[in-house]
Amino acid sequence: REREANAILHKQELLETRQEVQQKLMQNIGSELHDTVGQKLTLTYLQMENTRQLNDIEEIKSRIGAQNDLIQESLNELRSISKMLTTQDFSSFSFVNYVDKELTRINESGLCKTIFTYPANASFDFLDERINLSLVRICQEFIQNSLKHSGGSQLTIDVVLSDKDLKIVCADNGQGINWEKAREYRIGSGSGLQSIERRINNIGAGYRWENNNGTQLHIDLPLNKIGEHEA
Amino acid sequence: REREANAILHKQELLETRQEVQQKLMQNIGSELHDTVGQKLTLTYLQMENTRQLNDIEEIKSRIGAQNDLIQESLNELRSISKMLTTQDFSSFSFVNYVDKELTRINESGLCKTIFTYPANASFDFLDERINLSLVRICQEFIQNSLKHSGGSQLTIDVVLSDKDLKIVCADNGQGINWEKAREYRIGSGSGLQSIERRINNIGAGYRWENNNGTQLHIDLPLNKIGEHEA
Amino acid sequence: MRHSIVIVDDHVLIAQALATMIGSIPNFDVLYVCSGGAELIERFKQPKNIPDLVILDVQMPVMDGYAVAQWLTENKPEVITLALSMQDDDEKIIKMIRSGAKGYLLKSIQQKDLAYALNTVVKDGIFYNAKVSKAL
Ligand SMILES: Nc1ncnc2c1ncn2[C@@H]1O[C@H](COP(=O)(O)OP(=O)(O)OP(=O)(O)O)[C@@H](O)[C@H]1O
Ligand SMILES: Nc1ncnc2c1ncn2[C@@H]1O[C@H](COP(=O)(O)OP(=O)(O)OP(=O)(O)O)[C@@H](O)[C@H]1O
Ligand SMILES: [K+]
Ligand SMILES: [Mg+2]
Ligand SMILES: [Mg+2]
Ligand SMILES: [Mg+2]
Repeated sequence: REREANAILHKQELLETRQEVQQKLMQNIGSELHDTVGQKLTLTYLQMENTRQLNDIEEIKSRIGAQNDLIQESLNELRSISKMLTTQDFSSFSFVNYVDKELTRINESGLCKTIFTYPANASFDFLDERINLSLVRICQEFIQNSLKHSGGSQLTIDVVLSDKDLKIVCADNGQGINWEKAREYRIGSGSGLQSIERRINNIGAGYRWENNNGTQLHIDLPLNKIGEHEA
Repeated sequence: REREANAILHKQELLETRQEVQQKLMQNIGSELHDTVGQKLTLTYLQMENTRQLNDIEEIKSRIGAQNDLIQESLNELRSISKMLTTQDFSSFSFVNYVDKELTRINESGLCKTIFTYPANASFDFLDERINLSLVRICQEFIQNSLKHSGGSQLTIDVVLSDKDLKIVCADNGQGINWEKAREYRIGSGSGLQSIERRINNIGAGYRWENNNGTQLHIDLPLNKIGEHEA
Repeated sequence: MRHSIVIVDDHVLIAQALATMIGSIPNFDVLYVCSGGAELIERFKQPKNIPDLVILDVQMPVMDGYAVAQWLTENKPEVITLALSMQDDDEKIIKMIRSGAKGYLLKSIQQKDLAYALNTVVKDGIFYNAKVSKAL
């Protein structure tokens, strides 16, 4: 009986997290569309208006060529975003795949340089969907904060797997978190930093923040704790 | 005890539907990006390439002007899609609002002419989230089928509210459903037509398909049935 | 030798822009453009409307590119089909090739690349650029 009730609550938590991940992804893609494709097209538009004022036909033609390259780039971004939206399947996926896709897209969009390292041959199948989704939400939140607040030019996520634990280090090379200032935000309940910490606790992992040429978040998930929640 | 279990199942169904609505919206926006902004930019690109081959400077300049109008249009569409993605809130909304937004967007994108009529002053607050979401999913599916299969140029949704019932008529002016052909699809479990019918049944409504200068779906939700599922 | 081309795309303006581009490629002439498979099949009833090459959009309502390519393969195998798409999706490329397409072009193509693709496909019967080779 107790067990059954737990299973149901667990399922519910899963569904809620899945929806949250999805909603965040939509928001991120929405602002990315605006910031990358939108900016590029605006630039193209302005440059073409300038081109129209010129009087040297060869110059005009060479500018059209350059502006068409911008359109080509916008099209490429649009294609990858469109594909991301149409093929995203949230019901079965691994956090490594997701983070890989997400960082690749951000890198290609030119918003920020991104580096993702993970043990290529390792299987992460031992992680259940709840942990996968939670790790995705944590990384999503870190990535958004870095893009929004850090002012840095590079984002790195490293995943290291040992017999004992799964370690994830998220880092940017920005100005670092001003914890004095951030404290105000931490009082409110819905903030990103709080939700990062809450989720890490929920999956039985530990964490450590460092300001070290930017912001670093060290996450440590002991493998022997996995499955405890399910029991 | 029984009641509690029911409430939980109900909540779960809700979360699942919410996620489904969201996922479909993402897919639709993904293919819409491709079909509208993508095609427009592709057209701009091709036309500019052709403009580059010309030798009359005045002609070139007037073409740049026309192509810049296309870029401007693409930017407008991009903005509205980006807004849709960033502001969508699935936790509290009415199906009328949602359908209104969705049809407006499709109309503006030029994919298809759309008309939405509903009693402007009526409140739909008596519908719970489950029914709202189900109605959204049904309309989403009908709209996508019309865009994909009908070949028609117009999509209409009419909502009529009386003391006794809520009537919704979805219609396109396309080639009509070929039920012989559609039967093959109906054997598979995940198809759109099947999910439309299943959802209508689930909320206690009735339906009728008509082929009448296109496809029409008549939905009839008796108001006295609302709330029965909750009891 | 001159080669005649028909372009099929539900976005008629794109078909026309491509037709303009082909207009200045030596030895290739656009016979007409049409907006879907049904129209193409109707036109093909007259022998004078059958070209050497069909450039075929992948995503079209009612009858998509795969269906049109299959129809062409079964009914007019002598006509060379080139697939045309906005997306360079592996799955789409493979499916079009399976349906009988002899090559795959992105819609946002430069004139010189289009010229190269057309010349290659009439010479070798096939045009595999890097993307197609990778997908296969
Ligand atoms: N990577 C970072 N670099 C620099 N400052 C950061 C970084 N991450 C967070 N901060 C600071 O911490 C504050 C709190 O972050 P938090 O994610 O909790 O809220 P937010 O990003 O402002 O809002 P929300 O996440 O709810 O949209 C931010 O406003 C910012 O000042
Ligand atoms: N509005 C419509 N106009 C014309 N034909 C339609 C329409 N809606 C459905 N059909 C036909 O009915 C078939 C079944 O539709 P259904 O939504 O079940 O599947 P689908 O759209 O092909 O695939 P899915 O919805 O799973 O992506 C379609 O393939 C199409 O031939
Ligand atoms: K020519
Ligand atoms: Mg934040
Ligand atoms: Mg369908
Ligand atoms: Mg098309």
